[in-house]
Amino acid sequence: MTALLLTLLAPLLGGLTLALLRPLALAGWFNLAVSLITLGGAAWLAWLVAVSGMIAGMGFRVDAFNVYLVVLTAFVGVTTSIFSRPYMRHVCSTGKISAGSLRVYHSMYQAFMLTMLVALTTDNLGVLWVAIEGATLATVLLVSLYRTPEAVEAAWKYFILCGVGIALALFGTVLTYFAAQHVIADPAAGLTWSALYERAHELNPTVMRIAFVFLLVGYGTKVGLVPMHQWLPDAHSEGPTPMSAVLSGLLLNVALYAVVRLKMLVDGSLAETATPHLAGSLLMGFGLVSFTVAGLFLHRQRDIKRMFSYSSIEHMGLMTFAFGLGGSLATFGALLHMLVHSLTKSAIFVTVGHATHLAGTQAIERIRGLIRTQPAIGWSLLFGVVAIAGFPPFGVFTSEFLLLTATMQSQPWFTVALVSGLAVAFAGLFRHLHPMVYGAAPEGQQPVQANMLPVLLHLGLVLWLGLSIPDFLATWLDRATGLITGTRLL
Amino acid sequence: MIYSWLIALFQALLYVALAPLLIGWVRKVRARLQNRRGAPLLQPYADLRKLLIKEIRVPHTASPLFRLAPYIVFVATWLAAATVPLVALDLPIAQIADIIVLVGLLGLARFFLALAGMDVGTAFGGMGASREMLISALAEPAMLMAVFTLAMTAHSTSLVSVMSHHLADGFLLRPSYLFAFGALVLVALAECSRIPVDNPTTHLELTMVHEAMLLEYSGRHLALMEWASQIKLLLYGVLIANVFFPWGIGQDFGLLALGIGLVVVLLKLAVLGLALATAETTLAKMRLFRVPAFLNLALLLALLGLLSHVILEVGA
Amino acid sequence: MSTHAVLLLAALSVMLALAASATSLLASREPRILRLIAMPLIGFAGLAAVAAGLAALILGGSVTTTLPLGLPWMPWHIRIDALSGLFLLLIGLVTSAIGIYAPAYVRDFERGRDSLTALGGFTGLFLTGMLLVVLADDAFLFMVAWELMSLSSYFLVAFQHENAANRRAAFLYLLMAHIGGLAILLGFGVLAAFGHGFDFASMREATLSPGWASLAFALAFLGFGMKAGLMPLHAWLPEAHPAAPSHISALMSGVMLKVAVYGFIRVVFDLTGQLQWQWGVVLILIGSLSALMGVLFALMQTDLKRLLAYSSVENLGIIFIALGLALVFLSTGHALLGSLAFVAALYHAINHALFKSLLFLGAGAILHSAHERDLEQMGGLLRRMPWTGSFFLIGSLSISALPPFNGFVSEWLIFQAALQAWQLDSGVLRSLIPIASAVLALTGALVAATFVKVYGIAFLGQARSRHVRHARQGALGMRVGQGLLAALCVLFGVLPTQIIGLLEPVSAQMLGTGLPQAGAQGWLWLTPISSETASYSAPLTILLLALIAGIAFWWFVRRAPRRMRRRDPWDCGFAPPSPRMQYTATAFAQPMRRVFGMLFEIDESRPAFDDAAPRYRLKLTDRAWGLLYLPVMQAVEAASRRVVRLQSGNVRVYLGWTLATLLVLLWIIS
Amino acid sequence: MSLTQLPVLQQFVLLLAALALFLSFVLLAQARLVAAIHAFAWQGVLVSAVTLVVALAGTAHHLYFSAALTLALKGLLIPWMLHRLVRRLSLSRHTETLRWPALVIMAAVLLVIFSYWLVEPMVAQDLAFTRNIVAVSLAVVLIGLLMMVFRQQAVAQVLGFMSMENGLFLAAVSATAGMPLVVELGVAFDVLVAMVLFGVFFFQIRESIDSLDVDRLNRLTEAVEITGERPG
Repeated sequence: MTALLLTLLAPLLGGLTLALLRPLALAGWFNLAVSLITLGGAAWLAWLVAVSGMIAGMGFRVDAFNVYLVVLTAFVGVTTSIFSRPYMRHVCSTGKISAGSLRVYHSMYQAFMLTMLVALTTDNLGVLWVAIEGATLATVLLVSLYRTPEAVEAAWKYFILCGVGIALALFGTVLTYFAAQHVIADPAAGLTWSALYERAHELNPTVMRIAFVFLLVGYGTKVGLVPMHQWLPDAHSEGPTPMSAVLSGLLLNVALYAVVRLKMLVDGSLAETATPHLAGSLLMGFGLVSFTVAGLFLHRQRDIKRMFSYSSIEHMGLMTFAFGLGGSLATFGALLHMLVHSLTKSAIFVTVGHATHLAGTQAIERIRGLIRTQPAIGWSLLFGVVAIAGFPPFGVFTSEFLLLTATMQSQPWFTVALVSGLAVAFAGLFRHLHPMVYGAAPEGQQPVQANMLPVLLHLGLVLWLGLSIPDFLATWLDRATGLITGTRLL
Repeated sequence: MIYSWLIALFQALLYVALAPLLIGWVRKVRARLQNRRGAPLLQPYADLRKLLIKEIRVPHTASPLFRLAPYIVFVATWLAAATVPLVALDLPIAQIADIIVLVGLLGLARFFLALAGMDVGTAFGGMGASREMLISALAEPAMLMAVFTLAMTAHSTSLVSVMSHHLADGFLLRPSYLFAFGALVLVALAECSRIPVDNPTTHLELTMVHEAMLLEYSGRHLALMEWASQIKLLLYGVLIANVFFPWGIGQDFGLLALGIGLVVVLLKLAVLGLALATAETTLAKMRLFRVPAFLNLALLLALLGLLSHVILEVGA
Repeated sequence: MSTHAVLLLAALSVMLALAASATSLLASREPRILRLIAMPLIGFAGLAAVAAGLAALILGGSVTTTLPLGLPWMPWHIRIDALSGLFLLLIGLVTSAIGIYAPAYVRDFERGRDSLTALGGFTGLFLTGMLLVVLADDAFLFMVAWELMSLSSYFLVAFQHENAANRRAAFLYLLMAHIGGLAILLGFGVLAAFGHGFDFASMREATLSPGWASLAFALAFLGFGMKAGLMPLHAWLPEAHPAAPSHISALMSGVMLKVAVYGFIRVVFDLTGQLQWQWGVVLILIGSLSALMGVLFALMQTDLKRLLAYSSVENLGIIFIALGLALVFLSTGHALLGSLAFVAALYHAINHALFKSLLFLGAGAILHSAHERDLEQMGGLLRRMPWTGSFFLIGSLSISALPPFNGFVSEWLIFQAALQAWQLDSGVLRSLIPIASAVLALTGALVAATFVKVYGIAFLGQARSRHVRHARQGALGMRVGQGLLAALCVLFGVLPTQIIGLLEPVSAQMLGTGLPQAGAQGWLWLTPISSETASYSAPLTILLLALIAGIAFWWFVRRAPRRMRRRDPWDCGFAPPSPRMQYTATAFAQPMRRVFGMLFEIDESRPAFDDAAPRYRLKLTDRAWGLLYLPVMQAVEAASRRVVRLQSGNVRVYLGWTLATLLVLLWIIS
Repeated sequence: MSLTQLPVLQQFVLLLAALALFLSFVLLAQARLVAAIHAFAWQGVLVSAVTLVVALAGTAHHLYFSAALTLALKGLLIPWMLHRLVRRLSLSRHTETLRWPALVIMAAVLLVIFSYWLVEPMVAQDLAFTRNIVAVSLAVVLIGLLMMVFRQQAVAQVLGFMSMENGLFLAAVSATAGMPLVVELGVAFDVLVAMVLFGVFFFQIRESIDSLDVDRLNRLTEAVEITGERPG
């Protein structure tokens, strides 16, 4: 429990102090330190969970499903803060933002981490909602940090769309609570996920069905499911790059996590009805649509960050599909995919950040010949995209392998859509990637000092996961799979 | 064993010896048909002899391959010929190569012939080579198809088995054989560069095919090349004669059998030569781009032969 | 020598390959490392692979082990049986030759700006990938290795990426490789679904309904066929193979395509189990198409490496025809004939690996010393580089399937198998197969034409450009590398009986029957079915050829002492010909172009009579593009153009979408 | 059971709910911004009143607290903030002409029917704590969303958003006897922060496009034609 408190308090206090901390040079380091503490707490927590299986109490619940996401969140938080320190200094020195907004940036960074961690660890659906809404509030200011018209516009859209979505989710939560009241006497416990999960089969299916639709549309907006995704590329492309990294790497995951938790409840309550797999089918539908549409979007990109945010949508769609498909194999694959995708994608965004500094623009047609200008950036970008495109020996391949074979086994016809979607997305990515990394170096672009450590760290991990999944992680994922599907793989 | 090998050797030498005679005979008959007296029957021998003793002139631009080619062409053709039963069936040498190998050996000869044509780097050489390869490319499948028809009938690609199978059957009217025969004749005309595909006697620049490749040769090189083409003609003659009308060929290695075999095969060849000469006097050489049509006819015949074999003879 | 030695050798080979890529990480600092360490390591890896392969073939049986990598519930399974042994041998032979050749060849790049680390590192990974594919015994490792192979070769294709054509080639290559890989993966998915496990052992156990089996076959054929460059999925091949450095082209064309063949054999013959004759028919048809079209395109090319790439399409077509025959015979219960066709396919696979690599290395040598890929600029190279010239001649003879070289033996065996079609019951097959063999014959003749053209234009005649006129003989290593392959070509051509003895265990292990008759008449006589049916004695052929030629030569020289004078070419008495008067490659192909014209899109412009500077321009494109590839590309483009309307930019529209989605879903569930 | 058998308090609740629904119609159609804000304030008051009545009727005591909270937040604080903003943005005189008002109103009516039809089965199973106010609150939510779709004015959009929140509160109290306190607080806090941020954004938007017409926030789009460069 202390571990959990440490994990949660560190960003809370850190955020507050950063809001007040004057000397900017220090802020970056302090930010990093706080993230490190958080990571330490998360690691401790993970160890405890690995030992005891689950930690619950004080309205919190840490089990196999969310503990690895907690660690992931903390880890990406650390690496991104490593990257963001010099990056934001550079931004600040170019005069794009004022010292004050830099302070806002740092405190909001920690606030965002806090909301993420709370959303993951809480056992209360209401608190979950509050936390995710909080994440929106924390990031919306960061999106408009640069104060350019585009940035403001992006922030507004982000705010409005996610606000509405979240509101719908709240309605869904209310309905769930409504259904719970007829099952659970104690009103206080009416929103505790664990309590609901135990008696899920008693929840009134009619209510839960409607509730799930609201929750799906609501949190789905956050996940970036088509057609509620429109905020995502805007927010990613206009916010500072570290923000894009954590948005793509963490926020989407957490939203998807919420959807899956709720799907578990609905599945329980619909088990005896005529449509037991309603939730699953809805997820599959949304997943496929997002996956395909995002793949097509990739072909017509002009902005490098927008491009990769669409690729995030595509992968979220893939995971959603996998969770909808159900079955231990697919679920295991999806869980793994959450992990490797956020690692890879945040690595890519870090690299993209350097590339944009190098070229001085986010326009794809102005980023050319990176390998010639600065091999480190060029190769990292190339390898990152290769990894995200699902080539071994990177981990994304492993999850896609599991996912495709699972689909082939249960729903063969969907594989056609999946394969064509993957091919389209691949072509879309590489047609833009090739001219960016290859070719002769353009005139007047000087190498920038870039810290490639986060990228190497992430890609190294993804590579490791692709070659072999360590036992503790395997058991976590397997326990989570058991939790979600009821059948374990190992 | 040794004896049979000796006979094989004798037969091989027989090919070399007889080849010019066949050419002489064809020319003679043609001359007669054109109301000329024509050169004596043995003129080709004299030509070869003269070429052999003449000095060789090699272009500056020629590479070593230019001088190597005649030997390879000659030997490959000869080896191919040696495996075709001429007077006696079932010689050990026939085991070395079945029909496909035979086609392969001829291909080897052609390959080097064409290369030799291109070696000097004159326009005509290249032209000849290009056309030769076109013709052969179209002729080879037809040839193999025809051969396959026979092979599938005899369930074997070895000439010996084909012939003995044919002998064992006695005289049968096989439609497939009829088609195959037609195809093989057309192919033979093309392969031996006879009218109507090519004119062995012309040196009119733009119509040459075979001659264009030999243009730069002289002396013994030329002799070898000419000789090789004569052997090739003889080979096809024997192939047609002995495969479709194997009767009379020596079944054992007794002198009598061999003698009869020789006489019979000479008679068959005489008849064939007569036919060839008649054809060449009556037909005119066709334009290069009519040749594909001509060879497609051959291919069609061969295919018909094959199909009629599959459908009419094996089926049911 | 125990079976574990096989494993150790294989492991050693992989290790060396990895070591090669590891060492070349330093090459960016110290360029010579690539030449002095990395490339030799590749060669040694090849040697180790040869040893492992031979050991596996000779010892027979199979060894398996697992590595603590891969999925948590499924470590990497390794298995070496006769089939893997054979392909290890194949990979090893070519790779060792390249190990000798490459050091001298990569010297050129030390001056260039392209990253040597990339070159060496990805070459090592490429080799590793191919080795692991052959060693893999479970779907996961297989796919990992497979994609590693594709990926690293993609980087090698994109190696000289300042050339836009190379970039496009690399893009197309990786895209199609990716799609193919996914198809294979799905095929494994089917097998795994019935076998309840990703390891091949449990897939073998699986019993599939014919429908599912056919699905698995179709997926495997799609995937592996795409990699093997079968028509009409070949488009990437003639683009990608020439783009890579020549020794890599040799690896890709000579070895990687064979790895695709291996995968196909492994999945269809080994894992899928019950075969169906319809599959055979499909293979035969596609194979014939690829063989014919491939060679026709090769004949039309003027870029040497492109030409060789197209001829790879043709040869893979031939291999798949043989596999198709094997499928037909096996599924109709003619085990012996099946294994005959099977062995023929394997034999041709090895042969193609040998002579195609030889030819690519030759092309590389020309590129190295004359910096020229365009046939129209070459000529007279035989005198400039006699060694390369001679080796290239051997390669051309082998690929043209002329006795007594190796290409001939395998095609002869295929013909022999095809000619046994009379044993089949179905009249359709009885008439289809001989026609396929006719196509094969036509292909053979056209190949001969193609390589007469290549050799005649490139090595004979006179140089057509200055830099070719001053080309110099390549370094010793390059010559030795080619020499090794050339020697192997001759060896495999002259000793077919022994080679088949080597191949037999494979078919014995895969199909349960070998070729008992093949060597029954003694090592001199190759009699695949029986001595009455067909026999061929390569040793005697070459012996007699040499003997008679020798005698004749000796006789002539003795009788007529060499009286020989050099003179200008006669050329029917025209002026002494200049290089520009020679027949060009385009001209050489003109008759064929005219005869087979309907198969291509030909865009030809002849000069007018009164043209001051007359120019002849010819552009020849593949109909497959217009029929298959462009429509797909346009469809995707159109679809994306429609879809982006979603991102209209107006937040109210977005909100409208949300509302609509909500209402629709609510309506659906109620 | 029909209305007549209900205790008077619940009848009162129904009445208030109906009024709230009517007010969101008013919000939807109201052209003048200030008036709209007033309407919104009244809606907030009604919601809190509903909460109060439910508290009186029921046993859940924390509902008194949440009623007070709602009143403070929705009835007073937020409307006041909006007023200040409108004044500072000098939009007091601003009126906005709604395109095809009749159509929009019809759509809203359809939404009401839809939500009733949707909630019908729940009511049929007689789960509702009070009679199907759930339908009403759902309608309020959806109409709020509809309003955001049809209003181009940023402030009006925020009003729509807030009235959605009202609908949520309504649902929370009517369907369930109020959410757990921690959640109530959290939600209230979020709404407050959201409001503050909205205020910040009004100014940012204004300074970037010197207007609050959201239709002019349309730079970030992909729909315009581009010539996709070939690969490689």
